[in-house]
Amino acid sequence: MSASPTTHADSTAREIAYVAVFAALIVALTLFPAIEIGISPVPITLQTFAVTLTAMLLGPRRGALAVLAYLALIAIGLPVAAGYRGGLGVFAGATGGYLVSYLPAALLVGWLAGMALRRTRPTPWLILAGVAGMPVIYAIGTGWFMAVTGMELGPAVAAAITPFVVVDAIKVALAAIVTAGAVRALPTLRR
Amino acid sequence: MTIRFEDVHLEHAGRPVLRGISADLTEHRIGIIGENGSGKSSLARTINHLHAPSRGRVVVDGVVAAQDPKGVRRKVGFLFPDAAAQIVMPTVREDLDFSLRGLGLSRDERAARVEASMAEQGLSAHADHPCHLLSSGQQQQLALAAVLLREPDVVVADEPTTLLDLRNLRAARRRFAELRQQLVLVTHHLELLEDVDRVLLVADGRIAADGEPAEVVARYRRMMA
Amino acid sequence: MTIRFEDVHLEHAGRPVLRGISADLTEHRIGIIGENGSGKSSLARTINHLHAPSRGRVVVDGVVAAQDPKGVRRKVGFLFPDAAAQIVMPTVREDLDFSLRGLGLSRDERAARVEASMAEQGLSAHADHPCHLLSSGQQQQLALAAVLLREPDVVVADEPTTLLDLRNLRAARRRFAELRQQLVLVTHHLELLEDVDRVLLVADGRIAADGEPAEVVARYRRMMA
Amino acid sequence: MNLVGVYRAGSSWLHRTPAGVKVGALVLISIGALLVDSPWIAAGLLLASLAVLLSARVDLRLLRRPLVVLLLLGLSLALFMWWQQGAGAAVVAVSRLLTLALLAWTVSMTTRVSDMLSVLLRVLAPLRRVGVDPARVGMTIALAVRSVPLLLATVSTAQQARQARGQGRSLTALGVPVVVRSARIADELGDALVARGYDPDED
Ligand SMILES: Nc1ncnc2c1ncn2[C@@H]1O[C@H](COP(=O)(O)OP(=O)(O)OP(=O)(O)O)[C@@H](O)[C@H]1O
Ligand SMILES: Nc1ncnc2c1ncn2[C@@H]1O[C@H](COP(=O)(O)OP(=O)(O)OP(=O)(O)O)[C@@H](O)[C@H]1O
Ligand SMILES: O=C(O)CCCC[C@@H]1SC[C@@H]2NC(=O)N[C@@H]21
Ligand SMILES: [Mg+2]
Ligand SMILES: [Mg+2]
Repeated sequence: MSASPTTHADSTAREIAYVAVFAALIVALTLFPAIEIGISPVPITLQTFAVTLTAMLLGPRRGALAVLAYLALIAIGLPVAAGYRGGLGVFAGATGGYLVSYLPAALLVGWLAGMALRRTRPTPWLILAGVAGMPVIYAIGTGWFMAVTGMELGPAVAAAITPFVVVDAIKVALAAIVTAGAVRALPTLRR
Repeated sequence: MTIRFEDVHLEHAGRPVLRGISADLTEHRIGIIGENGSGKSSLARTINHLHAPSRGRVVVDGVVAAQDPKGVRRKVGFLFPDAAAQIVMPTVREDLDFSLRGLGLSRDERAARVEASMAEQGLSAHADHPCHLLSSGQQQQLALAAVLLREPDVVVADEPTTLLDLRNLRAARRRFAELRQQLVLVTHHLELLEDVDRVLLVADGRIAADGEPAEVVARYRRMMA
Repeated sequence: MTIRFEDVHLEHAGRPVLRGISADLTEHRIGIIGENGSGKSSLARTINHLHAPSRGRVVVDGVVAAQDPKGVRRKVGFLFPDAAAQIVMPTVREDLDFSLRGLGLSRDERAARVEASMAEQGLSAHADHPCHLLSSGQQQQLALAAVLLREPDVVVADEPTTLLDLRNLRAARRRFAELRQQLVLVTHHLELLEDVDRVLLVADGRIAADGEPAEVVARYRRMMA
Repeated sequence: MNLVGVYRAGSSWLHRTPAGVKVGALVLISIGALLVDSPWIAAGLLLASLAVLLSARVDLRLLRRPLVVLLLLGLSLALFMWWQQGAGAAVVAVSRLLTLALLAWTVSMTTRVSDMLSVLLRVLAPLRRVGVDPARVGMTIALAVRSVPLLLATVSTAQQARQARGQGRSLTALGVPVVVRSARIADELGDALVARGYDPDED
């Protein structure tokens, strides 16, 4: 039951609650199955799904704050990154760039999704909004990966992008479909 | 219809939760009671293999749950304590239609069955309403309608009447009493047990009493005194 | 302690939910009953200004809720239907300590009060346990302890006994009966009303009956027949 | 399985070590591990962190599933690095991965979240000047930690509900109820904060 916001302090408190709960949702979906694929040092996770979904549902501001809270949980040492890793060291590792990239990605996707949701048939537009976040994630993620592993661009792309493009596109599309469904199911969700 | 528990054991996070449950449920309506944390929900969830026993097995009408989870889930409809947890689609009509997926029905056939179900449950006026704006009583009704649409042989209901007012409680009770399916009802609403044929009392993962509703309920009251 | 509703109106999403509620609650224990969706929770939530009335006002012990929300929330402790939902900190000790924030107490003073509260409620052994590992009865206890730590003058409880077994229900009932604070209890568990001094029956956003518990409950039963 | 909020009271030297020291050491060691490129040193570091974990005398059963996931991750990393850069690089990369994980587990099993938060608040204090309110950050993180078990339960209930309805694979059937429940949990948590007198502008 969302209540009518009564004072400024109350709505700030409620915003904090939303940010915290969706940060926890990103954790829950990350820990859900961190699946291993073929031959890449980077795991497939539901993070991209969770981050895209959160940004679409909460908008750029609260969405990015939720991502930031998730990154803070990792930073203080809680084992909530893929593979149950945690601590600041995770950011210095090969996949740290992906984690950082979720922040600009959430801002972009959240902003685009806001426009998509004003359309009468938002789903295709939401999918586009989600897909727009992928290059952001790959650019920062792969750059970081190259810096940490010292790998050349070619093999780095083969390790850090190629295996994921299709699955990520599917995850992003699913996030869009879930968002469209959830917004219809609970019209009060995105104020 | 027989639900058979054969020495069912279950652990959650390494802690034993069910410690050897054996019983044959053949009656039309069976109640399950017991204290908080005794294992009632866990037991109910082994029936359609939402939990996998660590030892022993559950057999529903000859189908071993662990061997054919999809098969038992076709036979067993399940109602969760929080109806909102099992409503998956945005509107009432879509959610009911969702139940008919994968059964090989034609579009028209599905639409017809959904209409009939809404009419029967008095939900027609809400067909295109967002499910989560319905009242708790209506959500509960929708959850039951969605389960019945798949024509199960057994309905397992885990505390389906929390938060209902007197009228909705009575309506729910009537709906359960009229069910032609076999019913397994987990509940803290002891007055609902007046309608059942047999009651199991679960205590600390074991069956502590099993038999006539009035007797078992009296035993439970003494235990809780 | 007086809780005064002065012609309180409330809308949700443009739909009227409370349509002019006026009453002076001065008794020690007041029950609120009514059908699902009649407006009970909405009414209870105006007392500590979780909802802002669209017309009229609520005054608690001379403090106008809309003018001084923090002030009324110091006076009014609130229990939600789902105890787990009002536990905001990871462990028992931290959650209790959260209640003492912003009261200008020293660190040691806070720690001492938290210890005392845990001892009183028999929660000391769980001080550093994650709250989600507590049983439903213990979570309910923790929620009440957290409310009482702030030493409110009034406790408003919105269906605080759902999903409890017989023993926990009885324990909760005893805890409410022993409360020295004024109590406003919204409930569908009609037997809890045997302990109260006055009952309000809410119907469609208005007060449909108000008075002796036995009479009002009988009226409600007739209404729901 | 979830390793958030797994702290259990204990009396090992790690339990007694101040949170700041542990979190700081985690940072330093993990950065150190990244600078190491000798397989011997990397492997030694891994053995040392294993010894540290064991010396915490915590309930190791909690680690069974995380360990399986981590070892799978390590295996694919090993194969990849071996193929790309040879055995030495593989040992370094895998040791690094495992070291970071084992140490993080050790810290979170022996440190109260509230103690970790006070460390964070101290670190964030200078950011007050650029408009960051450390108390608010700490509150958000504490609430997130509190919410993790609620959300894991939400996901698993939704998964069960979708199975029970005979639709074990539909992602909408999982996603929509999870989102609706999450929004409800957030609303309830916000209500509770307000009702319990939380004021984000003070502290
Ligand atoms: N997913 C889980 N992980 C760990 N422990 C669990 C899980 N689910 C249940 N338990 C534990 O198993 C025990 C039995 O739980 P169950 O839900 O079956 O009890 P119940 O009889 O249905 O109780 P209630 O009356 O409160 O619904 C409890 O101690 C509970 O804490
Ligand atoms: N946040 C909200 N947005 C829109 N409508 C709401 C909201 N909260 C409550 N309502 C509606 O207001 C009406 C009164 O709701 P309220 O929760 O006060 O009823 P109640 O008497 O407590 O019912 P119950 O016995 O089911 O708890 C209902 O029709 C409900 O659907
Ligand atoms: O260490 C982490 O927690 C980060 C893992 C990053 C995984 C990346 S994100 C983009 C791509 N899609 C996936 O499913 N996995 C990789
Ligand atoms: Mg149960
Ligand atoms: Mg209510």
